[in-house]
Amino acid sequence: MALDDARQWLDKIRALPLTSPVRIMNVCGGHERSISMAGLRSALPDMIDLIPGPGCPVCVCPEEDIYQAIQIGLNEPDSIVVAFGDMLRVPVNVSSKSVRSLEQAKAAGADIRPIASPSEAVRIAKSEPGKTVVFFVAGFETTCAPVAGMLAEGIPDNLLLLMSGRLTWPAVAMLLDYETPSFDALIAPGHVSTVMGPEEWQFVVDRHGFPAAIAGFTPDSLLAAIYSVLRQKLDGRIFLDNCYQQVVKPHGNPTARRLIESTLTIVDAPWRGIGIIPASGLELRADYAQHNARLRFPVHAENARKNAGAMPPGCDCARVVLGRIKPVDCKLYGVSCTPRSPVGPCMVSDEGACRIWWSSGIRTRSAEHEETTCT
Amino acid sequence: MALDDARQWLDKIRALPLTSPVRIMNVCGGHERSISMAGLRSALPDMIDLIPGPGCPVCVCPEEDIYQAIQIGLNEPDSIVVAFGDMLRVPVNVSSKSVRSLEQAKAAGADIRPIASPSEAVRIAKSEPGKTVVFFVAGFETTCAPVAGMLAEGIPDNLLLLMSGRLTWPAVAMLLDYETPSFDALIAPGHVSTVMGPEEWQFVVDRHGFPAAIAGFTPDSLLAAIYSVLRQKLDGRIFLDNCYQQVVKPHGNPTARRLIESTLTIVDAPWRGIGIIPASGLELRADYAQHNARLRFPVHAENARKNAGAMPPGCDCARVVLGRIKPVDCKLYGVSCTPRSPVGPCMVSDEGACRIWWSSGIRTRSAEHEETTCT
Amino acid sequence: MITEHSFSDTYITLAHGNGGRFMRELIEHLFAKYLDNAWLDTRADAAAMPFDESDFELMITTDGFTVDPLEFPGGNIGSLAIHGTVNDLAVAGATPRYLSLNAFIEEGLEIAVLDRLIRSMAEACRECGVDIVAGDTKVLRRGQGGGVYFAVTGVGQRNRSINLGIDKIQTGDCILLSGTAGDHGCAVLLAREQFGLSGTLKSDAASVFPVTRALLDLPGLRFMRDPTRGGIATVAHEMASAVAGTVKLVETAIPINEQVKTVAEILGYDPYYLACEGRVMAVVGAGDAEEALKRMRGAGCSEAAIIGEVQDGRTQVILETALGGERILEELEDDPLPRIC
Amino acid sequence: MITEHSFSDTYITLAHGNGGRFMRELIEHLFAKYLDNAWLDTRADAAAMPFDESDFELMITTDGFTVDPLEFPGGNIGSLAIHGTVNDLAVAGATPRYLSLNAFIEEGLEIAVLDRLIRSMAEACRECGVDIVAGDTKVLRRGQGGGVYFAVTGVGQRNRSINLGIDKIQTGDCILLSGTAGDHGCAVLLAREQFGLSGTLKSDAASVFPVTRALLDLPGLRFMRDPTRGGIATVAHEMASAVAGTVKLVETAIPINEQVKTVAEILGYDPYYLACEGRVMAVVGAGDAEEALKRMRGAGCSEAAIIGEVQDGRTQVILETALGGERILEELEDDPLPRIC
Amino acid sequence: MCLAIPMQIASINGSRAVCSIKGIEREVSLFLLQDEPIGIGDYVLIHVGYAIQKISAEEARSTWELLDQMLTEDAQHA
Amino acid sequence: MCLAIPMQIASINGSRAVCSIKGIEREVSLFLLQDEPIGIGDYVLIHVGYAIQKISAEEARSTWELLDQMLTEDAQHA
Ligand code: SF4
Ligand code: SF4
Ligand SMILES: [Mg+2]
Ligand SMILES: [Mg+2]
Ligand SMILES: [Mg+2]
Ligand SMILES: [Mg+2]
Ligand SMILES: [Mg+2]
Ligand SMILES: [Mg+2]
Ligand SMILES: [Mg+2]
Ligand SMILES: [Mg+2]
Ligand SMILES: [Mg+2]
Ligand SMILES: [Mg+2]
Repeated sequence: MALDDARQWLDKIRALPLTSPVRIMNVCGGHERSISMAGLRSALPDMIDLIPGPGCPVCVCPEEDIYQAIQIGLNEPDSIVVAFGDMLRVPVNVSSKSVRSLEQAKAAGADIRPIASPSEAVRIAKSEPGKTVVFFVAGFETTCAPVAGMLAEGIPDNLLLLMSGRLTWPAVAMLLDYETPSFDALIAPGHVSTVMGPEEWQFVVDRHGFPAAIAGFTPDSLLAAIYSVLRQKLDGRIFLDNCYQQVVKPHGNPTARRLIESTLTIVDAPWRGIGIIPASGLELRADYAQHNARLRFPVHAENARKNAGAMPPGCDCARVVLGRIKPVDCKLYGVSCTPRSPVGPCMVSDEGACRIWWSSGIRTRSAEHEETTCT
Repeated sequence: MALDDARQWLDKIRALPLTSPVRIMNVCGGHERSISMAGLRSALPDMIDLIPGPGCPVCVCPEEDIYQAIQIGLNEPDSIVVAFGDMLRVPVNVSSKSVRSLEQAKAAGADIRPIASPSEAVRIAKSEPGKTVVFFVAGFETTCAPVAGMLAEGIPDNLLLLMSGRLTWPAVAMLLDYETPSFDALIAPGHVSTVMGPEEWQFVVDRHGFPAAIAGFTPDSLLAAIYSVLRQKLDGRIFLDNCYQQVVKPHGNPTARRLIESTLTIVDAPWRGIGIIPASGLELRADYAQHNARLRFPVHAENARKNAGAMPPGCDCARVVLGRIKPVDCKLYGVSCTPRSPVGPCMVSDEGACRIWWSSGIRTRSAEHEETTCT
Repeated sequence: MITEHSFSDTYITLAHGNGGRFMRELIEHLFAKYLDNAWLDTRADAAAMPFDESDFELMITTDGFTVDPLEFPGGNIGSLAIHGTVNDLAVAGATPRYLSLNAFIEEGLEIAVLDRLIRSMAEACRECGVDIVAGDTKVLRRGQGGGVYFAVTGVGQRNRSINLGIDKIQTGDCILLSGTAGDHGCAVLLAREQFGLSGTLKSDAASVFPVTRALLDLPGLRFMRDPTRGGIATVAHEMASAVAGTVKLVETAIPINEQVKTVAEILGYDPYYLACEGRVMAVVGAGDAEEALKRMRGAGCSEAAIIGEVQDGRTQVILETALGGERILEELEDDPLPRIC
Repeated sequence: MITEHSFSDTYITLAHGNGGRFMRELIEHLFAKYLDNAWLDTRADAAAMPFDESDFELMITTDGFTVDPLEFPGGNIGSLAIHGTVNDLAVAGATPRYLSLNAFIEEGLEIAVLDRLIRSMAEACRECGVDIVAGDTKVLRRGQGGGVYFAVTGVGQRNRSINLGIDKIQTGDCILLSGTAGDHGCAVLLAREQFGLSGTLKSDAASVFPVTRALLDLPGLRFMRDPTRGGIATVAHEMASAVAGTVKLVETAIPINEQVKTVAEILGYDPYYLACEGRVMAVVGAGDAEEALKRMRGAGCSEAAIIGEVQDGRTQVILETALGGERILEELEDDPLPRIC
Repeated sequence: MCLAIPMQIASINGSRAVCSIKGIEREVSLFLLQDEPIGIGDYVLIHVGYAIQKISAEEARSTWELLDQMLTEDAQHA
Repeated sequence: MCLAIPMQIASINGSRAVCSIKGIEREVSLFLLQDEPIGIGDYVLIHVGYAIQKISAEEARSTWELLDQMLTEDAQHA
């Protein structure tokens, strides 16, 4: 049924009288993944260019934070580091002989466990009272809401958090403030909007005059949103469309927003490869200082560590994440950087733009994508 | 060479004009084991009856102490119990479905490790600073001396001791105070004397007029001692002979004795199956209260536990240990009690009289040993 | 020629045992490098070797079995060890005869559990018509190892006239799957009660010998394999490499249980990489594909389907999506981890 | 008739894997109870079974290998796995031909170590003239498991005219040992660097095929076995049970390395229970004993000796001590533990 | 990011619930929907084990559908 | 009890020593012999990893040997 709907939307898009290329950015790795899983790029008209933006919390998670999580696992006695599975393979900037990821730390003897819910972090902490459980949280608003819920419900003394929460809209706002934005229309993230409400994205339309639509994660919802922004552009009627009304309600989930406000605080925060974006991070409020792994443990990053926080040499993730170049435009893409041995974070996560492009079969610039430079 | 010596001693013994049976007691499991390993019982004239006495620290170790060690291993979080290997299989008086020995506690998940030296206890404690290491010490003077050395050299904070040290001579004194002692002559323990000096055994000769000789652990030394006590009896010249002059020096090892005195204190102590023998136990001095597992942990033995400290029903270990009956005289011997499923402690240790007799091939009273009742 | 290979890792990780590329490279560049001989083929399910002068070849296969938990809906590690070994012989075209069994048992395992495992093993042997003729047990020090590991070697016989092999695959051949994909992997995952998930799904673990026997005299039969660790995507990759072409799978044609789809969605896994333990992937000349399908169904595989074909093109596995788009199914890199994204 | 057996334990302990009585009972009353069939003989080193109509029987054996540490003077778990498997075929009178290999590798093992192990394995294969023709690897979650376990199945061929077996043993037969007892068990113990002990002793691990081949056509040859787990005392027990008589070993005749004697003394162990991995215990009619000894020595076993004989009497193993006394060698109850007494 | 799927509430126990979809059950937290009227049979969107929103029965649609419909109606009325 | 064996001191490092016998070495503590003059080459008796006494070269003998000898000499002198 949804599939029939998707076909209908596809037909409607194909029927649109597009005359020039349109670059549509999404800022949600889940969108990017659905696009790729459903093979939308190959199904859509060539004129439409789907551009992944800074939508992967794994890719933008600061290198220093991952390094810190690894060092806690390796060095703090009786520690257990838990993290969502996506984070376990992201590399940090150390020599290839050192421990480069949480997964390698696990092989080297650290107790690192992938979890699929904050509830599991609480359960593990309760079942191992003699250990210190450190929950390394990288995530956007959608993920920070359950974490806030977990905190508000009360957590055991031996559960600490290493928070790398991030807000999505400040990153998009920054992209739009560039002189030449790298896209023409925005697909806004559906689950972020489910929690925070669609109103957060109104600025794209109001302040910048860009077509925008909130999409869900099924092909039909994504295609509806793509159709919407294309029609907006063609018809010159720009508004914020909501193509995910099943769950994106006015004002989002007020309870979740209240819990985020009461447990977390907004801070200036570094995005990997991008730098600091003002007021874009979510950190524990001072009341939770006892549970803040940043305060409880020494900063393990030796000052001497070269390239702390920097992108690996040659890696163009920063510009990829900003949508300024496409993955294939990075000189390392497919050369020294592949999913097998990723150089930059964008090649690690299933949501990373480089990884997704690689998985879509795009191997070299010269082969299929001579036209892909979008700067 | 020592073997040639042994043959010569054997010939000398065989040449002695024995006319009535002589019961020679040893109070050292090591002696008993050497006797059995060398097959001395079958090699000696029938008139000579070698009787094992209370010479096995494993057999006489109080049941309550073993129970306590097991419970520490099972219940105290982050504990490691270390013990000399001999102690791991000794059963306590609980139902056969419960955890009955340290070895079963290990199978049930406790961290129990056999060690061969007090130095290993220190090493383990140092290498696992997050754990509490409990060293369960059952042993006679010989073993308590190295433990005293370990204490005097200084031990890590996380190393506790559960002391079941015992002195040998008070047990022999008790046997001699009986109306009808179960033996006619004593082979005194060589390594206890090495540490404590031969003088400790002078009372056997002086106060009780019993032949006595200190023996080492090679067949030649044992045979020399057996020859000596037989000659003493035959010639009517009773004295304390030292057939182990290589290491048994006057006053023993004064340093070891001094260290025992400065770290351990003599207490009234229960012997499994025998009861309390006054001033026969070695416990930590008050200065080591911080390292005393008895003081640091609750007594795990619930008061409700039936038979705590008692001998198993039907088990005659008490009288076996006292040399008042021989193993085969116990009704359970070879019936419900075998090395495979020991009932009493004497069937557990390689030094236990019942185990040793079983290993010597003695299976039933009626078969080879109709004459073995010695009460 | 054996070329030198330098491993990018210093330590063995779980990825070296998951059926994917890391494991293949470990086998090719370490085990096979040293152990190479005329009969060893690390890509084959069973090894054929001369032994006597009669009509049959002696076939030997071996597999190690580790599952957490030891028991799961539809089987346990005991029955699985038999089925897995029998299946490797079956897909190679052999009739399974004798097995050897090694059991590595962890200190502290409940004897009652072991009793159930070995009993299931015996039942599976009877059902498959095989006998365990040699065995050994070792007890391991308590670890986090999960209780028990089995290693089973299977010896079977194969008619010398049978001529199957991954190198027999040709462009234009059809690919069949004898049942739903990923049930075993998903059932085991659910049995772990990790992630708060539960379901009624059963493992597909079973002998595939009835299916392979039914296909064996089909003239167009090129190759069969049981898609175990790494799932159908991994077998598709092996086929693509062997033929140096494209294996195209059709999303809508692949039978997948609804519960498998749902679990995959919840955890962000891809069902094509989840293990089966009672399925056959068969490659058949296009002209015989319908007949092969009929025979599979006749052997009790009601959900058997033609799921794709072998095409000229780059060495790759392509999934034609429901929307008519295309997606590359990459070679499995690593064990799946639960995702939030 | 299979009789019911009730285990005195609730949990598996290390004693269930040490070659002694607990393990035997586990195998007899659990594994064999369920897996019983015409060919399975839990007491045999290798299983003989009909396979073809030619002069040879197909022989299959299997063994699991766990050693801590993985490498020890005189070998490692890789070479040991080959020698151990080859030896089980050899002592059964077979010529080893093909092997299968299962490797269970613990997460975190250094690849360089694995590299050394598999290399040694390959060398051992070449030296023994066998090929590994099937294999599998599994990676285990990190435990205290010790890095790697191997399970090896061996297939060999044996001339149908050969008629060896533990049931061929007769009263009056002589028992030979091809070299010193307990070297392997002691060398591994020393390699553990536990108990602060060290020494220069090497494991005896090696193929015994040259020895068994040399003995094979001796008319008086009744039985051969490699005294591995449980040592020569355990094999002597198996012989005593089989003949329902007394096996008498002579202390002064048993070759034992001085270092083995010393370690046994220090820790309170009994060397007769320590494992060999390159020795043969052979039972030979008294009239052929000297010839058997000559052949063993001719096959390079300079320390081979006649160490005892089979006598009428109670089913037991007696050690005649140096002083002419007698001592019962009990059936191994449990793994040895270091003693203070 | 923010992988989430719809499930139906099968049972509720305080702020915990068991949700199910197509035979798969998952224990989830309803803590983030504590201010919503919610009951057995309702559909919710689950992210990392937490219900983050109640799902209404709408289809995936774009405002353009409504606009086009209105325009068509306008045209018809005109 | 008190299993102990003689070993020869091969090297000394503070209160620790390496002792050897017949090719087997063991690390032992000399702490209990701290008041004895002790050196490389000396034989000591080791119990649970501790040297508990220095060993002198005597044979296993009984006082009776001495007594018998004295008696024989007495008889000869008489
Ligand atoms: S290809 Fe690799 S190095 Fe280049 S931008 Fe992408 S992740 Fe970074
Ligand atoms: S035979 Fe067993 S029950 Fe009887 S005295 Fe000896 S140890 Fe105790
Ligand atoms: Mg196989
Ligand atoms: Mg297989
Ligand atoms: Mg297979
Ligand atoms: Mg075996
Ligand atoms: Mg075998
Ligand atoms: Mg073997
Ligand atoms: Mg064998
Ligand atoms: Mg395999
Ligand atoms: Mg995203
Ligand atoms: Mg004693």
